[in-house]
Amino acid sequence: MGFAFDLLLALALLWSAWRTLATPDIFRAVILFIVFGLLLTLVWSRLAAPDIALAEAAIGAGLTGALLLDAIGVLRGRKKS
Amino acid sequence: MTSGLIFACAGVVLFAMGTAGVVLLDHLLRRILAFNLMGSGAFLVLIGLAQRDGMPDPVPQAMVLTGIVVAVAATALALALARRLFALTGGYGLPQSEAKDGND
Amino acid sequence: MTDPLPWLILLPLLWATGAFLLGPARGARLALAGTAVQLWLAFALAAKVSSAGTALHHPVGGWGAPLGIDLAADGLAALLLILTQFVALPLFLYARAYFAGKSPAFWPLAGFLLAGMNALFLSADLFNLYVTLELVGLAAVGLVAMGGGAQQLAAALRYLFATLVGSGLYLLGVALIYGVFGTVSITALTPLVTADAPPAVWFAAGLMLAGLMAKTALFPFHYWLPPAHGGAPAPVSALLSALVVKASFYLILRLWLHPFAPLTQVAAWLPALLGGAAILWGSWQAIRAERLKELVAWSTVAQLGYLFLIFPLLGADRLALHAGGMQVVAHGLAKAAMFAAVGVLIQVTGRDAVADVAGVAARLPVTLFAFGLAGITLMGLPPSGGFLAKWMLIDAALLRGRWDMVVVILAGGLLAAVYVFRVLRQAFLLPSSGERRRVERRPVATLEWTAFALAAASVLVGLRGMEILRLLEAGT
Amino acid sequence: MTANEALPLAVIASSLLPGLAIFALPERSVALRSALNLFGALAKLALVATLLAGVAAGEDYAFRYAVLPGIDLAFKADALALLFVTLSAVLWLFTTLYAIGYLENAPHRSRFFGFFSLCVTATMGIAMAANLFTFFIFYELLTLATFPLVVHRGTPQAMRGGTIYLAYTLLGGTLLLAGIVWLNALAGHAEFAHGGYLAAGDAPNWQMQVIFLLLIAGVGVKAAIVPLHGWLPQAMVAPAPVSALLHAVAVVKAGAFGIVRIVYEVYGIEFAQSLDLLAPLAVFAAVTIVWGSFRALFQDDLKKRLAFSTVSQVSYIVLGVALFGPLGTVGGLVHLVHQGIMKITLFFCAGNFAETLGIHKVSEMDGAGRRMPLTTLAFSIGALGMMGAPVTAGAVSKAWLADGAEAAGMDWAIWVLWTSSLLNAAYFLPILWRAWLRPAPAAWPEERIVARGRRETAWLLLLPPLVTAIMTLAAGMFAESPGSPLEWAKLIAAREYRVAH
Amino acid sequence: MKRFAVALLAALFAVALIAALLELPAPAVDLPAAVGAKMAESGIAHPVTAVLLNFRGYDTLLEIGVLLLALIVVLAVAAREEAKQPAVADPVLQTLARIAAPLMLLAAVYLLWAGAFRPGGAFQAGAVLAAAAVLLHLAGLAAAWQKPGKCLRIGLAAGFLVFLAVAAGLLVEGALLQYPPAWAGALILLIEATLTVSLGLILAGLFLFLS
Repeated sequence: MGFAFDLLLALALLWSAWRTLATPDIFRAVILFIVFGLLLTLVWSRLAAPDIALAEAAIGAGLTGALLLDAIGVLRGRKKS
Repeated sequence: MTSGLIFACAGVVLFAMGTAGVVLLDHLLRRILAFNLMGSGAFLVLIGLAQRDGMPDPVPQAMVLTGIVVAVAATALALALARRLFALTGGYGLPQSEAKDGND
Repeated sequence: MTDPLPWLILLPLLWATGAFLLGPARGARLALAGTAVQLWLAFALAAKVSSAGTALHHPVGGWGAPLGIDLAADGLAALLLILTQFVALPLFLYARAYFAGKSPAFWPLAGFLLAGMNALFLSADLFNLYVTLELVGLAAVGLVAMGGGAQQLAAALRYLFATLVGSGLYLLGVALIYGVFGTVSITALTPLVTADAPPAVWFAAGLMLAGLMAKTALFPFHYWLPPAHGGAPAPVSALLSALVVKASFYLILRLWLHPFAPLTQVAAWLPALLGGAAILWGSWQAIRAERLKELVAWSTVAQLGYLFLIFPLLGADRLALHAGGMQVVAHGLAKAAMFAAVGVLIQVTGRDAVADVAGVAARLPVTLFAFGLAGITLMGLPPSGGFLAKWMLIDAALLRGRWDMVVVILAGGLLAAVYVFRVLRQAFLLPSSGERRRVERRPVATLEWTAFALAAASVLVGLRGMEILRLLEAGT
Repeated sequence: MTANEALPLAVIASSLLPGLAIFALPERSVALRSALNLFGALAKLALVATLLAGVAAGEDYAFRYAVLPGIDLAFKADALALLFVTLSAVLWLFTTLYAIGYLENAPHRSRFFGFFSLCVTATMGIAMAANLFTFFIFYELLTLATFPLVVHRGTPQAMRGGTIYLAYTLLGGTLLLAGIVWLNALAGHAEFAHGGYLAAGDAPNWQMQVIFLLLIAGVGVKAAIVPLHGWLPQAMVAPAPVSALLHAVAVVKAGAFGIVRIVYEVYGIEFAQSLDLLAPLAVFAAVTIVWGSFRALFQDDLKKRLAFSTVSQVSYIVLGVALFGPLGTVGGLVHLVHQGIMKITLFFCAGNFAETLGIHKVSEMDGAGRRMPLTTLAFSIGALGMMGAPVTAGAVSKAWLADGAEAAGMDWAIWVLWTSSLLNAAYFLPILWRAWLRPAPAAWPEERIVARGRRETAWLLLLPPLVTAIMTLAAGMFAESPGSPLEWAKLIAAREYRVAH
Repeated sequence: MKRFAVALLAALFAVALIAALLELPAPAVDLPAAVGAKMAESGIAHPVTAVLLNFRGYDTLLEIGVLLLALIVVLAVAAREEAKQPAVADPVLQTLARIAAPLMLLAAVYLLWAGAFRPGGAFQAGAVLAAAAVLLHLAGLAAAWQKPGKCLRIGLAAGFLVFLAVAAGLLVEGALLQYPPAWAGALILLIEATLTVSLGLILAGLFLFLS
């Protein structure tokens, strides 16, 4: 059971990572990256590393995602005007 | 196969993907994303391999915490540079041949 | 201050933070005072290492490896510490006059850079080394980006990605090492790594060394260096070319000698091959370069090549190690001097094409002298430190029958002469009458003389060869 | 440090320190600069005189400083070193005087005299180097110090000459370095010794031969041995005092001196002979002697003609070295001095013609002897010396060389000497004929210094060639008296062969 | 072509390395045991925090340096960009932010306190603080930051400075960052508390100076 879940989680993680790089739309890529970060949080808790899970959620997915989204906001704003 | 080893293997793939991404992609934001994937891959290998016997190991966990903070610092720095470059040139790519037309 | 090791790391961190809080004017004063003390500490450390004859250890936190992190200083580390502070001090004087209160980010970034390098030289823990690598890399990128022009930002980003990939590879290597051995302490690892280590260790060694080579701009990973070093403000270029690339080279040498020695023998030809290619390709590009700073930056690519020639020659006679140490010192001093001199040329003439230095000999004799003296070191002409390095390198190559390397070394010296004299002969040329009317800024004496002092040191260090080698022998 | 260690250093410092001080002087402090120059030159002469007296009395002067493990920066003032040191020190004094006069009101004099002093410093180092490592250091220093002098005028032609000079000399330096390090790796790091320090067992013969080739090619560039002579005629774009320096005091002499050291004190004359190295060297020297003289025939540019003459004359020294036997050695060594004195006279005079009247070409020399009799007289003495006319220094050299060739069983070398003498006459006599016997033109090409009273040109320009011309005659007439260059050369040869046998 | 080559290389690398990972001997050094043995002396009950701030506290010191350094670069580069107005105010988001921000502050305090004996600590707490600031900004309740004034600068650097000061002060008695066991808990708490504030400010600054 644990093995199957881990395998599935690992595959989901790799899939989200792949989509992050391969998606043509940069906005979706960033969203996928945040998804990747949340999946990674799960992985950390599976690995009995709750400290990292917390940090990953807050910093890895949260702050980095916000930074990237903001950067895209600038990108889009410029393109429109 | 323990979860540690599974995720370590996933980490290797992630690292390879991320590295290829940093090398191949043109869009700066994507390269930054790829760099983050690369770092996450290395962290996974570190913890996964160390905990391949299933026992938690606080030492690599602390190292990864350090690594995550370093990675976010690098990401912020890269974004700051990329955004500034975007403000100056209007593009999120690196000019192909620079240093030829000295403009500084 | 009983033990100089931790202070060499804490001091620059302290003055860097101080400079961030207090602004550029007071920051510069803090930096100069701090670096002067660091220089003194580095010499004190070298004296201690020499008299002890072995490496000094400092267990951070009192735990000792492998639980805690150890600082360790042997002769090689002491030599690089002295070099770093010795080059940084005049460069900071130079930078203070160069920036004249502008560029407030320079001082804190320079402080972090120095702290990172000192920490790197002293660390005996692979993961801690990763953190120092990032500290050095990000500080260096920040310094390149400080100029703020599109060219500089693009160069900084290129550099950033190169350095991040480099440290990423290194980090994966550390992860593998920890996975296999359960420790990242170099001291603890050294007896554990043997030639029949599992393949993952070979991977780790390969990844770490490759990552560091990318950071050292070894051919063919050199592509990021010329724009970054050629585009940054002159004091920054000097710091980067003289010191920062040496930090990652130091780490390569360190790892090569200590934990990975049983593994690396097989592949020693590879860095040497790449180094040889770097010498030829870098020199050729320097000969073709149109801009002064580009020329000097390409020369760095070439000169770094010599450092990698030593790997197949390392052996019991230690000749190659000595040659490497000498080349690091000589090139560090000379390249700092050369970038500093070129900075003056560009500031005064307002242009940076090689063709624009025509007639400078008459107006900026001190600067030109500095350039020429630095050039002597780069060409490896006597009595400079570069000459001694080349002499020992040729000697080591001959003793092992490596004729191919002798030819490359000699050819590299001649090619260096071509690009150095390309500038010098232009400078001696009388400017055409139209050129002479150009409005020019007066040279700042501090800039000229710091460049000169560094250049003179790069030549005179050749007379202190024995001291340097003796230091290298202590515990390395 | 004892006095015997300090003296060689003092000889070097006596030009190095004034040189460095001169760099720091502002352009307009003419008097101070000249004073420094002359003080240095005179101090050096005094020091050299002390050394000469000491060496004649059998004193040893040596200094060493460890640079690398087993490798020293080492100086020794032996008889051979002093031959060259004395020549350079004496000629430097006159060249400095001449240069002060020549460069009056010219720009960048601080730079010029600074490098000028560095050149002599390097020459002293070359002369007193006690091992190949030290020799190489100063040999390369000489290259670097002469480059700014060659390009001093800053014109495109000067740049071209300078670049060619550099290309040749740096390439030569590289070969020399390769040879020295190779030799060092094979035979260890040893000092020059009478009779050489290499022996048959040190390495395979072919390696010894290749190293010899590398070393000789390295120093042969500066000695302008054909086919490595291409830079010398190009470098004549430099101002006249620099030409004097290149041709007589420092550069070509350093090359020739290097050959002497390598043959006698690295390989040893007997070992070199046993490796079959001397005969090829003699052939190269002979070819150079004839080829240089032959090319000189066709030069209309006066300085170029003199330059090709140097190519030829310097190889007399090499020929003497290559002739196995003490007679040839004496001939070669004494020519080291004689050629310097004679050639410097010629270049001083050429400079006077150019500075005073704007004469640069042989075809413009008509009647110069009437306008400038003293200069032309000095020139004539120098030229006759070069031809080997009796009573001059040149005659002494040639006589000893010819005897040496006979003794070594290389009779063909005598024919080479005769041919060269004929060619010398063929390119010098027309100049003398034009200067003395042809009528002066209505106007000189560019008259700059007007004759006043009995002085035909500035006295600082006139005095040096007259003195060196007198020395040319003295060295010929009093060759056998004690203290003459010939006697000193005999002393050296005696020491080299005493050990060799 | 290049794309294909790099992808192939990466794939080969991944396969080979995974193969190498599957057969590994047991590690020669057992660090978890060493950590366990010394926990009592560390002054902290939670192993990860003990490693982070005591056994390998030096890594953390340098890491804070990296973060501060990144902020300095962001300041140097971003200061030239024109100031941006707060984002368009969204009433729902604003209400949410008004409620969430104080809660997040509480959470941060909890995390900091918890770090001594269970998961949590200065980093997580600082990150939550930063998140609160970012949320307020996104809700239009806080403007993006301009050039930092003296107070803000001191706030940004305080954590690092206290850490440095403790490290330097401890040198008088022993090695770098060698806490006397009796004082370890208190000193680490002092460092963590100031670090939380500074980390919050730095992480928030990375966002707020940029936007």
